[in-house]
Amino acid sequence: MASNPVIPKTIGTRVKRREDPRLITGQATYVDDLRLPGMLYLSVLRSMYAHAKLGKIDTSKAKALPGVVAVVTGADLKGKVGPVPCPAAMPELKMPEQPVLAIGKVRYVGEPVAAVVATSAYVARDALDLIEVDYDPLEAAVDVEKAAETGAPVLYDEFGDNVAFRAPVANPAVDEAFKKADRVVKLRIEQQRVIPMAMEPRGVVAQWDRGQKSLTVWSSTQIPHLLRSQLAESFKLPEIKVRVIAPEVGGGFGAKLNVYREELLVPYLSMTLGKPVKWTQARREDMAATTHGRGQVEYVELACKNDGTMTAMRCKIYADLGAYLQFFTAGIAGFTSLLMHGCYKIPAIAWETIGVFTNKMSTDAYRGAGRPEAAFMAERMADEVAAELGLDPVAVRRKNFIPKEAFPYATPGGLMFDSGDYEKSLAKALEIVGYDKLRKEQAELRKQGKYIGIGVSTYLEICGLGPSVLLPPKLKAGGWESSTVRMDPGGTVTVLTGASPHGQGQETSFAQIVSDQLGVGLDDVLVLHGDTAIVQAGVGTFGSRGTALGGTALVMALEKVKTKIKSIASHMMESPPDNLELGGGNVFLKGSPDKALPLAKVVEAAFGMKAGIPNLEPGLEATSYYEPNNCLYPFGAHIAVVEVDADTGQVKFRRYVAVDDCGNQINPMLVEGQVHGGIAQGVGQAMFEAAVYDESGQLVSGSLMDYAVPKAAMIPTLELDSTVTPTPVNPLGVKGVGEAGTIGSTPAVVNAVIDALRPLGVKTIDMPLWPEKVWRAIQAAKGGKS
Amino acid sequence: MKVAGTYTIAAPREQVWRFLIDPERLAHCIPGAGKLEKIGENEYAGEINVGLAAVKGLYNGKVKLEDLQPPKHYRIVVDGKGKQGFIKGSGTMDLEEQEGKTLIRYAGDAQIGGPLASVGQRMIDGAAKTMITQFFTAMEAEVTAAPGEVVRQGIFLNLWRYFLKRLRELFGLG
Amino acid sequence: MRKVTITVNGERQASEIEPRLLLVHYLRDVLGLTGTHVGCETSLCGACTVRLNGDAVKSCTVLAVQADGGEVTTIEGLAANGKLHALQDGFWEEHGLQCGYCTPGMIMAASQLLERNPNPSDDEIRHGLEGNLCRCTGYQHIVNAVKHAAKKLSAAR
Amino acid sequence: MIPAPFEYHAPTSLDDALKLLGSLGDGAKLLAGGHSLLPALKLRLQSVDHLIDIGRVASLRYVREQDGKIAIGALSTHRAIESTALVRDKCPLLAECAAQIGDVQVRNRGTIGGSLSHADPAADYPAAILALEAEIDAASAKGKRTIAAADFFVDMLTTALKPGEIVTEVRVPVLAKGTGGTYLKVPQPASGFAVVGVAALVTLDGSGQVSRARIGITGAAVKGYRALDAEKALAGKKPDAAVVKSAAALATKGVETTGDIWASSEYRAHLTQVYAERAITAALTRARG
Repeated sequence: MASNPVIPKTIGTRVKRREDPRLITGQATYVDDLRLPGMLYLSVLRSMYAHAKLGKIDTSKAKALPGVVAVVTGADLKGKVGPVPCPAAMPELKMPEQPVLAIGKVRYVGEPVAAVVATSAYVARDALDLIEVDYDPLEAAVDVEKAAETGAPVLYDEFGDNVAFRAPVANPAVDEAFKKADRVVKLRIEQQRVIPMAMEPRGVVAQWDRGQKSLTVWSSTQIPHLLRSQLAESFKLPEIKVRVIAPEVGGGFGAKLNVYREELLVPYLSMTLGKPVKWTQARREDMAATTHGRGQVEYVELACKNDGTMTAMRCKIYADLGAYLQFFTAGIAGFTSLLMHGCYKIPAIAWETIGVFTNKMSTDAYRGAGRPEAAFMAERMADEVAAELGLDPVAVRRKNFIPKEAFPYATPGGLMFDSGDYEKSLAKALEIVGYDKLRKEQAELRKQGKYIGIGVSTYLEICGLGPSVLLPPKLKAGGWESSTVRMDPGGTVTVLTGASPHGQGQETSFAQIVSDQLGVGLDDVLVLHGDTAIVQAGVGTFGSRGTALGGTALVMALEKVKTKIKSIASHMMESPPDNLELGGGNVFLKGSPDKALPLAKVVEAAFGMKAGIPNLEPGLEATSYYEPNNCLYPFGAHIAVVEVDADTGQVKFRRYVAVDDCGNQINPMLVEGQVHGGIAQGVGQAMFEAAVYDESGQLVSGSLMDYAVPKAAMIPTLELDSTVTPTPVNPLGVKGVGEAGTIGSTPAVVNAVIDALRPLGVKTIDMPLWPEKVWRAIQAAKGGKS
Repeated sequence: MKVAGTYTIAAPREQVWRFLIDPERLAHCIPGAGKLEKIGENEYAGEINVGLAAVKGLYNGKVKLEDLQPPKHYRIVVDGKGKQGFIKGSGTMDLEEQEGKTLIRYAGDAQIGGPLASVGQRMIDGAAKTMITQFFTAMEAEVTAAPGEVVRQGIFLNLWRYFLKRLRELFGLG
Repeated sequence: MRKVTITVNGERQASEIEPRLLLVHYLRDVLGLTGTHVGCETSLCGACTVRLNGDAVKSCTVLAVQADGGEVTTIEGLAANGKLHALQDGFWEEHGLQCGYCTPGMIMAASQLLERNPNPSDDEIRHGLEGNLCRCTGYQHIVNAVKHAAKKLSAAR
Repeated sequence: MIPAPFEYHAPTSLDDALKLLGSLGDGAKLLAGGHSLLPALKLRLQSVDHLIDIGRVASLRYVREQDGKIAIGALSTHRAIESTALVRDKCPLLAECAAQIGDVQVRNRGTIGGSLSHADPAADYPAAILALEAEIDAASAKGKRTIAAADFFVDMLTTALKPGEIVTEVRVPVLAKGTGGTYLKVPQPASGFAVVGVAALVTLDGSGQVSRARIGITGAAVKGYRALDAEKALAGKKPDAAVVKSAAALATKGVETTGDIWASSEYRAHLTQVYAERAITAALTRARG
């Protein structure tokens, strides 16, 4: 395939999105927009306690409220529905059972305790206030390091302690290198918990068809097919009796890449009550009870020579898992450790990951999922090496880059980097920002008492999962994606994709691929997704895989369709198929576009069957599945320039430059959009966002009153550019760009702030860089105790 | 959340102590509290309408006095639950006699949970400070009242008393 | 229950509603105008922004009874005679949206912004949209979209 | 997201509103713009039996000059205050303050009367109202009275308003030549409330000495307050940088600052002093013309 690259036509151009007309006119249908006859409304009562024994739950008053149809508790559901499926499997992983509604104990604030079904959402909400629950509060395990210690309050008595897994990967070469090192730099890094906060909260509608004995579930999910398989298994229904629809989905960022309790609860209630049931999450529920991201404490050490050459790296990662295991909860830290060296040629690495249960919401994938943590580690350490040795941070990076000649590059963690040219993207970013001049300006301004900081991040990530072995073993899907291409009798093209985009724009980029390959207009292509009754099979959209995997499956299916088109045309044009090409709505002889047959005639022949072609199978349709043989490794260079107000600790952006390399770009406008959005979330983590739990496990930043999602004026104007280093892994040469911005930006911002304050002696500040923390770091440094 | 501070009451320690272990008079001074029922040795239960103006809620509360060392020290454990959340806390009161007045040192730690905590964190510290001030002001009025005198409590009256006290202190009249 | 008459997108609507019904629920559940979204419950995200008597308001923080006798414009009523509003066009041209959830509120807020300031700077746009959160775009394309619309509107004047 | 049920009343005159308020008693609550009350109702942090929507009392919606002052009807929105030429020209401090409240949509609906009555410790108005020594009129079935700004903010979420009283008008002075004011704020990045907000108003005499200084502070403590010590430290002085700095250092003297996740009590006090310095400096620049 790699030898047959796609000829670019609309590919590489800024095609306007085909999804937009319905979205800008208010005509799109999100889950909460569904109205079904006889629909009932579900409201969920959630625990106010982080850790408590559940006593009596009195639902009698709620049941008596007019309009209330049913009230259920964990006891009512026991043995009937649940537990929540989890595909995780690691050696010696402790796997707690996650009931649909709490049984016996609650383990985080927001855990579902009871549910009300009523004839209106207002009544359902009123009824919640009438449910009385006896809690016997227990001490909560909140801090991840303390929770790992013996003597900490234990979430699961049956496990004895809170350590879910301990995965040490020792390497004698690392110890050896540290012994020989000229210098060793160390950092403790806190990756605070953040809340994904898709603008559309989660929602589920379920409709049980009594006649057909079939279930239809609309869910705001990134993985409709996976959800169908899990629902079928949970309800012991054949998959043909379960249809899952992900209608318009208002963002996911990894938080909708899961099967949640409500996705079992709502269908169960629809099945038992015989009516459609709808549940829409309120924002505070979303913040408390949709998976969180990050949540790691890392102890990192790096050995280097006096010239800045990095020789070995090791880290110990405490992963704050939260109270239950969701799909990827246990696996995220694995990505962090595998990529801890970033884009640097560090010969030896070692790590230990410790997964710890805490009385908080589960952590799971959030834009980047493990890689932002890794990039942060590598990029912060690169700056620390530079500071330790008095070198320029850029020089240290250049000294240690994996050179472009080294690809494919086998990493010490056992990965195979596909392609890269780290120097190129860095050089471009430096040029745009005017690095040398900026450094001079910085020195000048320092003399005037102004603290300007320049933060460089040359990130690297892994995406496009990928070879199936990298996904959780018990996941009911591999690392593939699928596509069907079907030409319609009138000459239009319907594409079915197993990817399930929710803002990324694949209805457009996939139409571009089809348009270029078949020579049809963009308006003649319809891309369908997100409905298991329409789309053959699929895995979903996450991990920057949509275009790389779904797009490649599409190219493969198109190849098959094209072969058939050419074969039909060859009969009609009396020319061998190899001599034919498609373009401009025609099939034509290579080199002679004037000798053309309208594609419509071929389609007519395939559907009308009147051209007298022997042995022709009617129709023009093909399906392909694509599983890559390797992952993809996008990279780039981000440079943040900030000014710190040393009197208050406030940080202001002066510039932000990003040069990203995601291989070939189908639609540069969509790529830009992904990078912009990614950077905003990365800046959000660096400067504003934190899921703050207090000592007793209360989520005190549990609403938008205190959880600071960046607003427009908080994000700087972004100066973007790109380099193009195609991957040899897939025929499109594309990598993936959904997460790149998030991964690259966080360390750039933090490095910039530390860089600004370096003369004062500040070495590290934990994220988010709230003014008080920055101010305190300055005060401490001034007092000589940084 | 941790709170700590001192408050001086113009009354002898014995008198303050008697007040502090009298649930009925105590309840009279807890902002929003109704009648406290005795449910055990030094343990009382009742309804408290806690909060400030716009954000008020009804809590079912329990108060327990522990580690009683008359007339100088005890520990108070409070546990309240309502629709808007819960409050669970404990604190110590240490009484020191100072020339006929009593210096009260209080220190406590409270957990506030539920909806209150998830949207109201910015107000909690201020609310606690406000309510503590209200409590002590009310208490002072109660403690220093003549026997048999019924003290009218209420937020405005107590705040007024508080300001008068501050004024007196300011001008060295306290 | 209370009777209200509200003109929504130019059509008079008479309904009998509970006083506690929020304007956003009235629009979505009573009138079926689901283009206006609910994104938070603390009056901060702006996804529910509509125009009420000309003002951009968060329809989650207005009771429907407060709008009695008033005029409401929602995203569904923005395009005139089947022609997209300059802002709708701008958001489409400049890729000012991804998942689309914040978009109706963002566009409605931007429509007020451009009425008050027909030629805003980047900074004025960013501050003028402080009541609307977007989690996808990083706002840059939104700023471009508003500028695009401003240009188009001033050319039409 | 869904308020508990209540009875709804929509009087169209102040008299009717006062009658309702008088007759319905404790279970009744006034609804003006609703941007303090409705969020609390939606979160069920508060519930009411009766909601008296005074939004239709048109007589409380005005901004006009009268007797050398600017009179603002209680139902004037923040937007009206920020955008009315009269306020912008003659009392820019207040316009600046109004312009920094919440966001555009909030300012379109929220009212000065509602905000003041709610007395949120981190609301913006208290700083400006205190610095301007505004007068606040309150009406009840029994009559009308005027409350001085200094007496209005009693405690956290608590004002000097008595049960049955409605704020009807706020009066601020027309600022004379030689007087400069500004409102500077550190917005909490999520909610937009003031972590700290400082309103500084200074008047310089012919010799360039401070003849009068008023500093209102919000966000820092349980209620808005005047930084009297800082004001005193400026009065009668030639305000060079050192004088301003030492005056600003007194901005939290005797005040117990509050703490939350965004700013501890200690940091808030520090921030108040830094912003007081900046606000005073900016006000002086304006006073000098």
